[in-house]
Amino acid sequence: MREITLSKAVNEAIAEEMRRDPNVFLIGEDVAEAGTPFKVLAGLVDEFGTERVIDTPISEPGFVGMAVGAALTGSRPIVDLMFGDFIFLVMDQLCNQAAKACYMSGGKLNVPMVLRTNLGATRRSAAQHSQSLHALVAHIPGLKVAMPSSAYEAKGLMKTAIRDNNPVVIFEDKLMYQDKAPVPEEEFLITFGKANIKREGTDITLIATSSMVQVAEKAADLLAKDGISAEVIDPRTIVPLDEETILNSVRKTSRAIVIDEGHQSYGITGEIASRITEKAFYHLDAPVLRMGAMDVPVPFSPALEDLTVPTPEGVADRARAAVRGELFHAA
Amino acid sequence: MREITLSKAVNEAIAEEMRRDPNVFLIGEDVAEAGTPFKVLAGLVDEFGTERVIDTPISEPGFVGMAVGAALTGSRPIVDLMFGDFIFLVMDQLCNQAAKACYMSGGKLNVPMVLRTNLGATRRSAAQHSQSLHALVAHIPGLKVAMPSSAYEAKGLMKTAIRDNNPVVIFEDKLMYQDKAPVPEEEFLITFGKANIKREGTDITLIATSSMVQVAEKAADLLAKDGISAEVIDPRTIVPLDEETILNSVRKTSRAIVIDEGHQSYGITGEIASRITEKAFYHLDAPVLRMGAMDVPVPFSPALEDLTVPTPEGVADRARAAVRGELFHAA
Amino acid sequence: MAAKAAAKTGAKPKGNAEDYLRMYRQMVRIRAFEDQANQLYLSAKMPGLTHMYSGQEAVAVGICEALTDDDKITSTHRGHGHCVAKGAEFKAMFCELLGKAEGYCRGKGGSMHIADQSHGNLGANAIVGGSMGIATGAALSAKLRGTDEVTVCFFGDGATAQGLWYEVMNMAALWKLPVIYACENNGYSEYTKTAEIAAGSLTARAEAFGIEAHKVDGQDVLAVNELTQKLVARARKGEGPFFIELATYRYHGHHVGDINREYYRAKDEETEWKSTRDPILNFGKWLTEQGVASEDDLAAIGAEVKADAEAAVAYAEAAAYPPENEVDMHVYVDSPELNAALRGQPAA
Amino acid sequence: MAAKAAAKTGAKPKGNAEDYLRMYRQMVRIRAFEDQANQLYLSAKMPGLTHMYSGQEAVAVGICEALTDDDKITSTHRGHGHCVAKGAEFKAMFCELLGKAEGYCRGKGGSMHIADQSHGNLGANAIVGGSMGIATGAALSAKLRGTDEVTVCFFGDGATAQGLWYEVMNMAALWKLPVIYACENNGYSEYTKTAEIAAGSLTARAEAFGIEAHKVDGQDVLAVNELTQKLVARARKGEGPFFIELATYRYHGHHVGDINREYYRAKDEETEWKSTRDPILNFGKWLTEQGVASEDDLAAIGAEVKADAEAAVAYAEAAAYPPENEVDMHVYVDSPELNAALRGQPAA
Ligand SMILES: Cc1ncc(C[n+]2csc(CCOP(=O)(O)OP(=O)(O)O)c2C)c(N)n1
Ligand SMILES: Cc1ncc(C[n+]2csc(CCOP(=O)(O)OP(=O)(O)O)c2C)c(N)n1
Ligand SMILES: [Mg+2]
Ligand SMILES: [Mg+2]
Repeated sequence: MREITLSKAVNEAIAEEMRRDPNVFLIGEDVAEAGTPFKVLAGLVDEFGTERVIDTPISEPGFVGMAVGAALTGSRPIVDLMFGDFIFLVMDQLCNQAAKACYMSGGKLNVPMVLRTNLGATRRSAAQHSQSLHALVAHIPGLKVAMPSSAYEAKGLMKTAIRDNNPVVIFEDKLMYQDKAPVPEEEFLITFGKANIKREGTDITLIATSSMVQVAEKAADLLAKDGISAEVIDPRTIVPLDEETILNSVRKTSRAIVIDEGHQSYGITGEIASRITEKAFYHLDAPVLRMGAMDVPVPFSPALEDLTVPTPEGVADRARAAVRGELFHAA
Repeated sequence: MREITLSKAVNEAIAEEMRRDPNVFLIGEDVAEAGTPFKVLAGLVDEFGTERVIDTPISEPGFVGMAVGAALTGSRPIVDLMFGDFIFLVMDQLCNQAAKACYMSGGKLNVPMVLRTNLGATRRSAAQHSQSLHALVAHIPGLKVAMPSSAYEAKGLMKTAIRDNNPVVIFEDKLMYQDKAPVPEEEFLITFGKANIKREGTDITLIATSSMVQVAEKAADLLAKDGISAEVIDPRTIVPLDEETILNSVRKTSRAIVIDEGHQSYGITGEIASRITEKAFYHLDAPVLRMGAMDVPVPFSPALEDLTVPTPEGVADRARAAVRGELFHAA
Repeated sequence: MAAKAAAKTGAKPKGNAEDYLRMYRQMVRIRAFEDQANQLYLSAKMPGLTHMYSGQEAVAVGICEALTDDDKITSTHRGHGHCVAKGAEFKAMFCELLGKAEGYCRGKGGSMHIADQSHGNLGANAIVGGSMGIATGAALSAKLRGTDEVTVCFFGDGATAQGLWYEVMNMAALWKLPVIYACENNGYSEYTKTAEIAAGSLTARAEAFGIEAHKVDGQDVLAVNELTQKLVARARKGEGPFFIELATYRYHGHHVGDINREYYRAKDEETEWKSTRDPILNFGKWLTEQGVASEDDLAAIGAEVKADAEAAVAYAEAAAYPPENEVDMHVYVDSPELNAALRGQPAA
Repeated sequence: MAAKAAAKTGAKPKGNAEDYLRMYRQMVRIRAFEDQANQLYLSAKMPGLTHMYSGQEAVAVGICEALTDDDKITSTHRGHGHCVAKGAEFKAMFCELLGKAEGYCRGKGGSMHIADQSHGNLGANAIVGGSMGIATGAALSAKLRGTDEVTVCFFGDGATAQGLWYEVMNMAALWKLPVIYACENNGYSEYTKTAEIAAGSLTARAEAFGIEAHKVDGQDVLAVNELTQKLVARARKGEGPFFIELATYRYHGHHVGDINREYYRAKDEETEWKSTRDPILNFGKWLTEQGVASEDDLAAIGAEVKADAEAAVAYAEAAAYPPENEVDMHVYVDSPELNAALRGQPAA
C-alpha cells in the first residue's frame, strides 16, 4: 500500500469530503494560501476557492462561534485552530454553545462541525504552544473527541468526523505531521468508539492515545526482549470510549497502563484507569497504572522539556514492575 | 459558637482580608452596590469604597486578564465570576496566563489572585448556569483549587486563598449560600492540601467535595441504620490534594466511593479513585467507585434535573453493594 | 393629533391595516405572555426564574415583522419577546417555561434557551453576547449556501462589553455578511446603568469597522419596522452588515425576582417610561387616530390574546413532564448517513 | 539636506546628544541581537524557532526611552526588541533563547516568554493579544497603589482582531487608566496582509471608546519618542488611556523559518522598506547631518555592539542547562507569610 504523511492524510480527507458535500467548508487563520503554518492544508484553496477555504483574522472565539451558527443552519464547517493551546480561547463557544445546542433544544438543533487542532510537546515551543488539552473537552457532554495516532487514523477519523452530525474535536499530534504510514487509495471511514488493537499480547495491556501509541509500541518492543508480551490498544476516540475492547483485553492480561500526553492529574488517564478498575477489578493482578505528562507547564529548555512526557523506556519500566509483582510495596 | 450563612462567611473573610491588606481589591460584575446577584458581597462597598470594590462591564476575559496584570504588579485581586459556567470565557487568561506566569518566568513573576465562582445544579437554571467545572482548572498546573463545603470552610479557605501567592480558584456551592454553620468569631485560616475527616467510620470511605459532602454525610446516616460505618472525607482543596489522609482512611476501610458534582467522565472522581487504586490496591476489598453528575448538559426541567446529581440514597445503595461484596459480578 | 402622532412615530402609514393590526396584536401577545409568566413566578409555579421583555415589545415586533420564516434570529436571556415575534405559539412556550415535554425544547431548555427552529429562531442564550458568533455564522452560511436569508442578532447594551462582538463585526464587515446587529439599549445591564459600563459611543464602535450604524426609537414599532425593512432589503443584496441601536426600557426588574430595585433605578423613571413611552399604548392611540381600528377593536384584541394566554398557561400546567428516560437523550443526535456508509464498508 | 531630514523625522533635535546616541545604540543593539538570533537558528543551534524584530527598532526604542524602570511594558511573540529597549542584557537574553539556566527565566520561557521583571518588562506572550488584559491590569494596579507608573501594551496589527482588546479599552477608558496601547502595524499578521483581516480603521476603533488615538511613523525614532513622551506625561496625570498606531515593517519572515514568502509578500516591497525607510540608517544619517556624531562614531558603536552580541552568544552557548530537578520547580511560588500565620494558629 502507498505510504503518505499524516499531513497529507488530513489534507486528502478534507478534500474528499469537500468534493462529496458542498456544505463542507474550512475556516481558520492562514488556511488558504499559506495552508496553515504546518502546511497541512496546502493546495485546498486552489481546488475549492476562497469561498470555501476561508482565511480569518486572529479571532478564535469569533470564528468558532461563527462555525456553530453555520452548523446550525445547514453548513458543515471544519474549523482550524492553529494550536491546541488556543482551545482555552474558544471554550465558551465550544462547550457552552456547540456542545449544548442539541440537548438544550430537545434535539431540534444540531451542530455538525469539526474543530481540528493539535497536541504534543518536545517541539521547543514552550508553555503556550505545547499543551495536550483533550481532557478538557472530553469532560463536556455533547462533544466527541478523536485522537488519531497515524496517517491512516488521521484520514479515517477526519472523514468520519466531517460526516458526524455532532460537534467533533480532533487533536492531531503536531510532531507526527511528517510521519508516513500506509493509507489505502480507496475511500474509508473509521467508526467512532471502536478501539484499535495495535498489537496483541498476553501479559499487560498498554492503552495509549495519539502520540503515545508509538511510545507504547516501542515500549512493547523493549518488553518483548524481556519476554513480556504487551497488548497495545489505541482507543481512537476518547468520547465515545470503547470500554469493551479495553476491558476484554485487561480481563485477559490482568494488568494495564494508561499512557497519554495530557497532564496526568485530572486528565484522561484517571478516567480510563477508573473504568477498568470498576469493571474488571477482580481480574486485576496489579493496580492499573497511569502515565501522563508531568503536572508542570511545558518548559522551553530542551533539557527540561524531554523530562515531562512519557518515554518508551519509562513505560517499559513500569510495565516490568507490574508484571513482576513489584508494585505491592508502592500500594 | 455563633452560626452564620455561607454567604456571610465569604463576606466576612473578604472584609477581614481587605482590612488587613490594602493591596487586596475586589473586581467583577455588580459586586459593588448590588453585592452580586446572590448578595454575597453586600455591604463591602460601603466599607471599602468603589476604588476597591469595582463594578465591571460584562467582560469576563477582560477583567480576569486585568486581575492577572494587577497581581503581577503588587496588587492582590479577588475576581468575582458570577456563575461557574462563565469560566469557559476566561480559560485563556486563567490557564495560559495566570497559571503559567510563575513557571514561564523561572519563578520571577507570580500571580497572587483569587477567582471566586460557584458550582451546583438543581436550581432550575439550565445548561449554561448550572455546571460544576472544577475539573477543568484542576487539570492545569499552576492553579490551586478550593471547594468549600460549609460556611466554616468557605471562610477559612477564602482567607487562605487571598494570602496565597499563587492563583487560586474557589468554587462555592450556590445552593448553599443560605446554609448556616458554626463559624468562630476569631480569625482562622485553613491549610490547603489538608483534608477534613468529617466523620469517622470503619467500613467504607466516602470522599466527597463541596455540595457532595452533605450528600455523603446523609448517606452515612442512612448506612448507619444498616449497621454500616462510613468515614466521610472532605479534601477541601483538590489541588493540592491530600492523598495521605485519603489513603490512610481507605487502608483502614478497604472500600471507597468518590462523590462529586462535576460530570463523572473525565472529571475529578477518576483522578482520586485512580490515586487510591494505585497506592492502596492491595488493601482494597472492592473497586473504588465513583459517582459524579450524569454526562449530560444540565436539563432545565425539574423532572429531569434532579436525576443528574448524586443523592444520599444513591450513594448509600452503592456503598451497601460495596460492603456486601455485591460488586463482583459488575467487575 | 394624528399628524402629531405620525410625526412622533416617525413613519407614515404606508403598510396596510392588516399589517398594522398584526403588529399591534403581536406586541399585545408579548405583553400578555410576560404578564402570565410573571404570575407563574409570583405564585411559585415557575421553576427557576426568568427575565421579562415587557416594555421592549416594539423592538422585537418591529424587527421580526420585517423578516420571513427563512430569516434567522438569535435571542438572549430576555428572549420571550423575540420568540413570540418570530412566530412561536403560546402553548409550546409555556410548556417550555414549566419544563414540560410539549415545550419547544421538550422542557430541556427553559426560558433562557427557548428556540423555535421552524420559524428561524436559533434560540435564546444565557451567555450574554453568546449568540453573536452564532448569528454571524448563520449569515455566513446563508451566503455560502447561496440563499438571500438575513440574520438578526438581538442583544442588550450590556452585551456590547463582550469582546466577541468586535471579532464578529470585523469578519461580517470584511465579508459583507447579511447580518443585522440589533442592540436593545434599555439603559441597564442587571443592576448597573449603561453609562457606567460603556465608554464612548455604541454606534461609533460599529462604524469603526466600516459598518453602517443607525439609532432608532425602540418604543416606536413603525419606525423600527420601517428602518429594518430597508436594511433587510439591502442586506439581501449584499450591502450588509448593519448595526441598529434601539432605545428602549424594561418595565420589570432585571429578572422576576428583582423587586426592590430603587437602589439602582428610580421609581419615577419607570413611571415616566410606562406612562409616556409605552409602545403598545402609543401605537394603539395612533391606530385609532388614523382610523385603522376603534378602541373597541383594540380592546377585543387584548381580551382575545389574554384568553389565549390563560388557556395556554392552563394547558401547560396540566401537561406532562418529560419521562425520566429523556434525561440522557439528545446529548448527541444520530448520523444516519454516516452510519449507513460505515455499514457499507468492507470489514477492516 | 539637514533640513529635509529633520522634516522627515518630524522632530527637532531637542534632546541632548547623549539621548540621541543612546537611542541609536539601542536600535543597533536590537538589530545585532536579532542578527545573532537568526544565525543561531540557521546554524540549528536554536531550540524551536523565533520571530525577528528587525525593521521595527524605532518603535520599541522610541517608546521605551520615554519610560522609567518603574513603568511597565507587556510584549509579544516578536518581543526581543521590547526586551532590549526596556533595559535587558544580552547574556541573560541569549541564555534564555538557548534554554540555559542563566536565562532571564532560567530557560523555562524561551524567546516567546522572555520577561525582565527588574526593568518592568512583564513578559513576552505567545498568545496573540494575550497581554492586553495584563497591561491594563498593571495600569489599574498602578492607580490603586497610588503610583504614577504608566504601562505600555505592545501588540501587532493582527492582534487587533482579538476581542479582549475592546473589553479592556472600554474599562481603561471608563476608569481613565494610565495605559498606552501601542499597535505596531507592520502590514502583516503571519502570512496575511493587514488589509485582508482588518475592516474599517484601527484608530477609529479606539476612538469609539473615547480613547485619544494617534498615528505615527514607526520608522522615525524621534517622532515616536516625542509623541510617547507627551502621552506618558499626560497618562501620569490621569489623562489616559491612549492609543498609538505605528506604521512599521518586519524585515524577516513571520518567523525565522518563513523563508519562501513571495506568495504573500513581494521582494520589491521588502527592498523598498529596507533601502528607504530603515530606522537605523535614517537616524544615523540624521545624526551625522546634525553633527551629533561622525560616521566613524556610528561605525564604532556598531562594532562595539556586534562584539558584545557575539560575546554574549558565545557565553550562552557555553552556559549550562538547568539541572533536571528544576523541571517541577516554579509551578507554584512559596507563601511565607501565609505559612507563618498557619503555623501560628492553635491546632484545630
Ligand atoms: C457571559 C455572561 N456574563 C454575565 C451574565 C449575567 N447576566 C445575565 S443578564 C446580564 C445583563 C445583561 O445586560 P444587557 O445585555 O443590557 O441585557 P438586558 O438584561 O438589559 O436585556 C448579566 C450580567 C451572563 N448571563 N453571561
Ligand atoms: C491567540 C493566537 N492565535 C494565533 C496565534 C498564531 N500567531 C502567532 S503570531 C501571529 C500573527 C500576529 O500578527 P501581528 O499581531 O500583526 O504581529 P506580528 O507577527 O506582525 O508582529 C499568529 C496568527 C497565536 N500565537 N495566538
Ligand atoms: Mg440592557
Ligand atoms: Mg503584524
